[in-house]
Amino acid sequence: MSIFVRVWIFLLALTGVEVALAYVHASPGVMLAALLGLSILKAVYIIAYFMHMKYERPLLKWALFPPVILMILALLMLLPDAARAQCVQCKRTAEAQNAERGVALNRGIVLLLAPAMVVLGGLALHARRASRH
Amino acid sequence: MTEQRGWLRRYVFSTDHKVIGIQYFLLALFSAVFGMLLSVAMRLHLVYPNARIPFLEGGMMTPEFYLSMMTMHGTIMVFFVLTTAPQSGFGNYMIPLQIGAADMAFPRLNMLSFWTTFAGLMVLLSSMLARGGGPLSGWTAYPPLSAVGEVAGPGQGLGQDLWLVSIALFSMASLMGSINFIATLLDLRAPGLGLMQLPLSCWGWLSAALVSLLAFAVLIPAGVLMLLDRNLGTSFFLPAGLVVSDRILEHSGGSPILWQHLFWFFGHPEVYIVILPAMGIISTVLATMSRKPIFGYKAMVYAMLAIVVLGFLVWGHHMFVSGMSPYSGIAFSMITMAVGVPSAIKTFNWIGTIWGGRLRLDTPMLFALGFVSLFVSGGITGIFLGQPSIDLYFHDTYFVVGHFHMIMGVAAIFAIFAGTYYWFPLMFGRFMNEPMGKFHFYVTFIGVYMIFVPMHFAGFAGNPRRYPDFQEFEFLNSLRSLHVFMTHSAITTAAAQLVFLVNLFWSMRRGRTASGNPWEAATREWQG
Amino acid sequence: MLLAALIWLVAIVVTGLFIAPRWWFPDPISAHARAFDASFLTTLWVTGVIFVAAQIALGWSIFRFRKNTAPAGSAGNDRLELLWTGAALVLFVGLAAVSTKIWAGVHLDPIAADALRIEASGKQFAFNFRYAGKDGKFGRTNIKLINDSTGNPFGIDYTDPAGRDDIATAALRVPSGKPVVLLLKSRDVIHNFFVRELRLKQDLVPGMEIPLAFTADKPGSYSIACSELCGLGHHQMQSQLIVLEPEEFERWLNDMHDQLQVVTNAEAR
Amino acid sequence: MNAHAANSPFAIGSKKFGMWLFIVSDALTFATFLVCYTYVRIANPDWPTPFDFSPGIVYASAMTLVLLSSSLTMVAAVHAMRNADRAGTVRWIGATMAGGVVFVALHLSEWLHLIRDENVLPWSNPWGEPLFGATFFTLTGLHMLHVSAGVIYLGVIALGVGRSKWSEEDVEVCGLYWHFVDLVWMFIFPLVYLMSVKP
Ligand code: HEA
Ligand code: HEA
Ligand code: CUA
Ligand SMILES: [Cu+2]
Repeated sequence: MSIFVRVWIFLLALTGVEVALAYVHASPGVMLAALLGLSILKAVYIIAYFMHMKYERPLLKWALFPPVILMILALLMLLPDAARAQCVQCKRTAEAQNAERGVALNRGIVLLLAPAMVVLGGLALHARRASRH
Repeated sequence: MTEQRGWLRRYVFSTDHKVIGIQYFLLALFSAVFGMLLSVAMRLHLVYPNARIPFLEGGMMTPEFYLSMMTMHGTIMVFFVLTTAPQSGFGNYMIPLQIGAADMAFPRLNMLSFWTTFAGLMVLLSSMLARGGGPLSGWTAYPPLSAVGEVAGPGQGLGQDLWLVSIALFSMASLMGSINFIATLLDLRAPGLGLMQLPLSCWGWLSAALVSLLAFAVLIPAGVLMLLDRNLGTSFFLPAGLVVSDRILEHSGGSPILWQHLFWFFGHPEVYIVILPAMGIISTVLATMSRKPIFGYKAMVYAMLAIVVLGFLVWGHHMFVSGMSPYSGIAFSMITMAVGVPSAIKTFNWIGTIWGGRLRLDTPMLFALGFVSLFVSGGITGIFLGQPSIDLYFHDTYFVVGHFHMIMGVAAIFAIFAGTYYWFPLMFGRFMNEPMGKFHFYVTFIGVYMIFVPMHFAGFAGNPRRYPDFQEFEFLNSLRSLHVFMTHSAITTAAAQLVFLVNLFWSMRRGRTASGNPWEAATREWQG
Repeated sequence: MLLAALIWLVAIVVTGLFIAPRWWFPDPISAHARAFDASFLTTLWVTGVIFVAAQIALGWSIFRFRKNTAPAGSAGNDRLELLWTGAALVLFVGLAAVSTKIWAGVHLDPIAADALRIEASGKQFAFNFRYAGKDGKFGRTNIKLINDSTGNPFGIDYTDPAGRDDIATAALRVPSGKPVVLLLKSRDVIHNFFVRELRLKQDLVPGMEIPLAFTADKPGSYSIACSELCGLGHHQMQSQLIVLEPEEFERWLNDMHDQLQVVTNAEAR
Repeated sequence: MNAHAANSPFAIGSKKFGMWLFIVSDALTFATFLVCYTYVRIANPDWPTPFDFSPGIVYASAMTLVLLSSSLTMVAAVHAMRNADRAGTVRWIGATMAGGVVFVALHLSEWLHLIRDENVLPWSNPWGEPLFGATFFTLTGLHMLHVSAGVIYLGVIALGVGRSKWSEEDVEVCGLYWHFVDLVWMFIFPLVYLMSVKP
């Protein structure tokens, strides 16, 4: 039981760090990355300890989490359009700035394709291995 | 327990997987017949738009009535026929039998899932009668048309809300169903029955359940946001500066493209939810009726899994002309073309399966072979559409309508037919009538080619879809003979379905009795 | 037997329909449209061969083994499996590469700086086009001023000098051989700009302004058809693309401008 | 220890596996809402950032504390059940439910404050971008719905455990759901509140 209390304290501490971070006034991008990173860390602890994933067969997490992660990455593929969808008036003035953002986002798309390809490659490799014997 | 209650428990609120399977099957059958009648009415309106019809309000079919029939036809066919019969219908009936389990993992959830589907269908049907007309934004319901409410024209009031509620109910039912399917297939297999020994039909149901678990989870939020936009004045899908019917709307900040992304994030995987169980059923039928094991079992399984993964990454091919980032277009196109590869593997392996077999050309086998032919014809046209430059012309023309009717409208329907004729002896202890079955097959097979091949040519000529009639454009008038031909073919084909219905119900009572394992199948459901 | 024959028949009839087509694309009127036709034909040939081969093979397997008594076929062959996976992959990637080039030509290549800018706007159920006039600048707009009956479908604010010479029309006139860029918008729901002869289609999305560049090189009049479901009158929503010789186009533009002058003068009085 | 299904590759019971599948799917639902929120925020660069340290952030932090603690009591309930201590289980579940109720109460009072005092509504708010209110109420509302459903679910389980009905697995499955609701809040709190603190 004491391990769970320690996890609980750790999670509270992380929450405190998050709140403090919010008042550091970093740029939104940096802040988003930091907050998301901490949240994912918290989620990992909740899943591992409170939800007992740590005590299950590893196969369970391999079955459950890759699909969710892949789906969420795939969903991110729709974000490049957010910058395109701005109202016409704001767009006129912010055209240049948008173009820049567009390039960054487009690089993001390529990055997003990568996990899909890795998964597929893995599948193909596994298929080959399995067909050997 | 009273007599009455016993009957209710046994046949209506039953938790038995066989009863639920048949309930799903009958629900799909009813929906299919209704959807088919709608399609015939649509075809008639397309070529005789001004025909006088005595019982209708106004004396003829109005354009808004056509559009609402079209919406209903698409929604019913995709959701309540093709997602229901091959997956929930046959799946529920067969999975426990094929894996040697007593029932599904969660029988009560199963019942709940059926009745939620049923409620969804009722809500959908009632939407046609809603004040202000039935919903008419198509089965894809693009905002702003579908989100701004009555100002946008008829059918945008209560009808559209009911449509959304119906879809939400259906999604929840599908989530329950897929949880049940996955848990059953992984947990309840008979001792020693490994995953790689499952019949391919089970793999079809498993992979479709996986897709539906993840895809419907995205459709629900999309539907909720749309309902909020319509009823709470939010603007998730509505940008600033809308002037609809001379009224300035108080919305701002949202984006119509967002809905398209969410809808197709679900929508494309949805078409694979439709085809994966169909592929599984066909693989099983082909192997049994060729009296051979399936060719390349492992390749078939991996091809299905590849379709599951890739199927989630191609949704943007429905949006090439939507104003989406052109870079995304390239990425989506590449993956779309890659989806053709596992489909190609499956096609070759099906041919490999019949190659050298001792074929048994009974009706189920005919439908299975018909499926392969139609799948190739319909899949090939997908290769055109998957190229963004070519889609610049074909998007929303009858070429697309031809594509999806070939591969979904009929290939997947053929899988239902094959499954029905194949498992009928198991379900009812009798055969379906062979001469009637053969007649049904040949007329339907020729008929659907005659309906849907001409659609591709209409597409070449640039004929846009979702047009209630073709009177306004010079270039569409010249396609009239083509459309008349399609309409006549559709009526003939639809009439032939009557033979199927008669055969189905007649054979339940009167069909030739069947022995334990009439097709000499190797799978478990026949061994009991 | 019957089925095998039927499948072959289907393959032959369908191929026949393609070889002697009665229903086909209209003639192309731009370089892009011609590139489209070429790439379409390539795809048609590649997939056509596969289509015929697959149907013939299917029919042949049925025909050959319909009365087979000694089962002979194998249950798998990894070499073959790899072969067709690889072949399909190469073909698909090849087609996608060609397509991407044409796609980039429409949506990614920089638009010519001297291209004629025309605003195109959709509404239920009509298209409107706006030319910037002599000064080459579009005037300010305000949705409160939108009024179709007084001929101001764009809501041009005439207090803005740049807007005084803007010309709004219902048909799209462009000079032949000159690059044109349409700025597509919509005021209510999603519509679509589709000209068959240009082989181009692009949605008009409210809240966005999507550029679409083309250079038509054959004078004539062509239909613009709305190809995105926009409600009750979707099937009636149309306009004309009128490609004029450049001089003729100049003359038309001047005429429009003079008329505008007359109207504004009359208003001023 | 744990009853598990005959041929489960994971050696866990079907109910537990089913709950995990539900969680996967529900996680994706929340992810979709969050992606939509991100989307409209990118599309509207002048997104308001109105939350004061007090009461806004203090309140939300308190809610986080309550929810996290209720997860801890839920862990205790599962442990008690494992030790066949049914009375203890009911007590710990009771504590968890109390946590849930307090969370909802705090949340509702925050909502009321925003609606009544600050005039924030789903279709408009005093700080500009109307979608601010829409996303705020949708995300937190959906989460609150999950918490409320969880409290009812816990109640049903507690009642049954008191009458020696449910098994150890049932309590654990219920716990999974509860922790998941907690987990979702770990994303909503920073993304909805902390990303919108007043600069
Ligand atoms: C069962 C349903 C189903 C299936 C399986 C598919 C399969 C495919 N679909 Fe289709 N599609 C739909 C249902 C389906 N589709 C529907 C309903 C719509 C319209 C929605 C709407 O707007 O209302 C649509 C629309 C649609 C579009 C959008 C068109 C538009 O609106 O502009 C595109 C574009 O890429 C597309 C592509 C594909 C591709 C590449 C495949 C591939 O998976 C096909 C792969 C199969 C083969 C290729 C054939 C077999 C292979 C061989 C014989 C091997 C050798 C072949 C070659 C080397 C070429 N489909
Ligand atoms: C499964 C899907 C399916 C099926 C089977 C069909 C069947 C048919 N469809 Fe449909 N159709 C769609 C899905 C389907 N359609 C979709 C998604 C749209 C788009 C809607 C939109 O734009 O929003 C559409 C749109 C559509 C249009 C275009 C409307 C437009 O754009 O204006 C047309 C026009 O001709 C048409 C015609 C037909 C015809 C003539 C038939 C049939 O008559 C062909 C003959 C019928 C059969 C061969 C099937 C008989 C089946 C049974 C009896 C089932 C048995 C069931 C069990 C045993 C359980 N359909
Ligand atoms: Cu405008 Cu269709
Ligand atoms: Cu698709």
